[in-house]
Amino acid sequence: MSQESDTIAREDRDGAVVLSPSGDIDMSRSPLLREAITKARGDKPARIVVDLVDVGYMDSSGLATLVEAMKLVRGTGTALVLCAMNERVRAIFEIARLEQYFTIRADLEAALGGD
Amino acid sequence: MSQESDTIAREDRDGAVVLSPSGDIDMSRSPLLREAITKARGDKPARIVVDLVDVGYMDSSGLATLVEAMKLVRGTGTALVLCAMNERVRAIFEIARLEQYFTIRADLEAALGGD
Amino acid sequence: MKTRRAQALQTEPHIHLRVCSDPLYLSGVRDMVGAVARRLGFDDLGCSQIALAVDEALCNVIRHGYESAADRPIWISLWPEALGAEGASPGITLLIEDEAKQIEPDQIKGRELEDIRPGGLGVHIIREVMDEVEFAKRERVGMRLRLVKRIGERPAEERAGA
Amino acid sequence: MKTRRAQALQTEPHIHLRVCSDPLYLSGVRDMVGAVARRLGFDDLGCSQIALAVDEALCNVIRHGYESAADRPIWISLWPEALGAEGASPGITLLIEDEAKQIEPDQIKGRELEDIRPGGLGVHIIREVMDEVEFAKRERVGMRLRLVKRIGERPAEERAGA
Ligand SMILES: Nc1ncnc2c1ncn2[C@@H]1O[C@H](COP(=O)(O)OP(=O)(O)O)[C@@H](O)[C@H]1O
Ligand SMILES: Nc1ncnc2c1ncn2[C@@H]1O[C@H](COP(=O)(O)OP(=O)(O)O)[C@@H](O)[C@H]1O
Repeated sequence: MSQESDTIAREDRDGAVVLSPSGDIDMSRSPLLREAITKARGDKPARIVVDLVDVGYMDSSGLATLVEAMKLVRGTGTALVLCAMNERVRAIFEIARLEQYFTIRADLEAALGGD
Repeated sequence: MSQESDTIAREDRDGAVVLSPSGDIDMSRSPLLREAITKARGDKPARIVVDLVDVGYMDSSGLATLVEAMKLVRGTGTALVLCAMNERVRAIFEIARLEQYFTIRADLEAALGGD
Repeated sequence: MKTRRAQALQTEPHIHLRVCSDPLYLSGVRDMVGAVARRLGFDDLGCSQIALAVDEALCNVIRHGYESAADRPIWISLWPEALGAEGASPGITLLIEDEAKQIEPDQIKGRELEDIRPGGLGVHIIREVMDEVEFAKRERVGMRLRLVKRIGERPAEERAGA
Repeated sequence: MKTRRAQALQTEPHIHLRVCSDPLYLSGVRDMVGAVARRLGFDDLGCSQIALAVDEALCNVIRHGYESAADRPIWISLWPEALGAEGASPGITLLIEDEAKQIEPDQIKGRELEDIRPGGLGVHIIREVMDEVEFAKRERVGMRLRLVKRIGERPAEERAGA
């Protein structure tokens, strides 16, 4: 029951697009994230950051959305970075053994910093 | 789904007994609170503080337990003080118009201080 | 009002639940109802209020209807309240049913708030937070409580004169 | 094993729910299951895992069983797993049933994790977090998934050699 919004906040910062979904990313809400990422990709930023600080829960439809996005940005000059996962969300990345597949940062600061 | 414990933490501080229930206080868990208050009353402290900082939810069975306790301490030299309610818990006190009936403080510090 | 209600009850509930009358399961039911309310568009306060009303209604069935027996059935049905023909706001309709002894609906009333004592708050709370509250006898056995709350409408008791 | 299972399924479920196959209701069902698991004694992680497994199972019924039709029924039954005669730890048993087309249970398998692509994770996740996972055809129509998780037992996949 964390606060949810029907739109995903977007902010442009230093050539990066920061997307901040909120609430649960499940089968009923992952299409929102998919749409936001597609739109961001269209702008060809150097980096898309998905800030998960306000995401309380994610299931495999959320993972699928992120895996798809990762495949689509590959070789396009856009990097996809995830940050600020809570433990519950991190657990599902671990179960799916996807922690290595994604670039995951502790917080937004680190996600916007270079590496 | 906040963390719950099957016992209610108790601490004795400056002649006051501080009870710290956690999780939800509903019909299935208010007997725990009732028992803890009864035990504290037996020790005849100057003050019993019920610290609600870790209580996410309360229904009328929780209110009933506190109303009963308030009636029982009256005239015994023990004061009953509530503190640190979240908004959701405060709302039910307001609906029941019981905010005036109880001594309610913002936090534990204020509940332990004189008035 | 009649039309929309008849309409809602004719269609199958989107969620229909049978739970045994054990207080152990109250948190499960209210968390479900709260989460559904959120998806239907209620804000934090609205979700809490609906969860609280359902919790209080179940407590009453358990205590008064079943005299605290923990193994009797309670049924909960849930419909999203679509935008009504009369342009009523969307919301949620809930039905709570039991097979306990029947009681005259007008006997079910909360106490006056001035009389401060441990019990007698449940019905008051339910009426305070929901827009429509209707107790009825079921056809053969048991009681039925119908609850409606609409998004963005203030509860009945907050409206002047209501 | 057989005895306890037979025993559990013979008694009425403590919660029996029919929900329509609309992703809108996933959060309600998983919040209910998570809250009940907490009252049955699971810790934070255990509650999350059970909620996740149920969510994934419902998603699969909706997508594969009902091809995303939102108005078909899904039934969820829940039993607390009492301390078994054989001294097994307490826990939770869940049954998820549909009336979709039947599929051979051994056809339902997660993909290898090495093959990274968007789908194919649901079944893997369910098997990872629950202690018993059993797909079966129902008597006439539809599938049945039986899930068990016990308190303080590590999921099957974490145990060496399992
Ligand atoms: N489901 C029910 N079945 C039978 N009687 C009920 C039911 N709900 C409420 N009542 C009656 O209405 C009265 C007021 O209920 P309530 O406001 O919840 O206070 P309390 O439960 O503390 O008495 C109860 O005392 C009971 O007589
Ligand atoms: N409830 C179900 N009914 C029919 N087929 C199913 C069901 N659940 C899973 N399956 C089959 O098992 C496969 C693996 O499922 P899963 O691991 O959840 O991945 P995905 O759903 O992404 O394909 C599915 O592709 C489907 O063929």
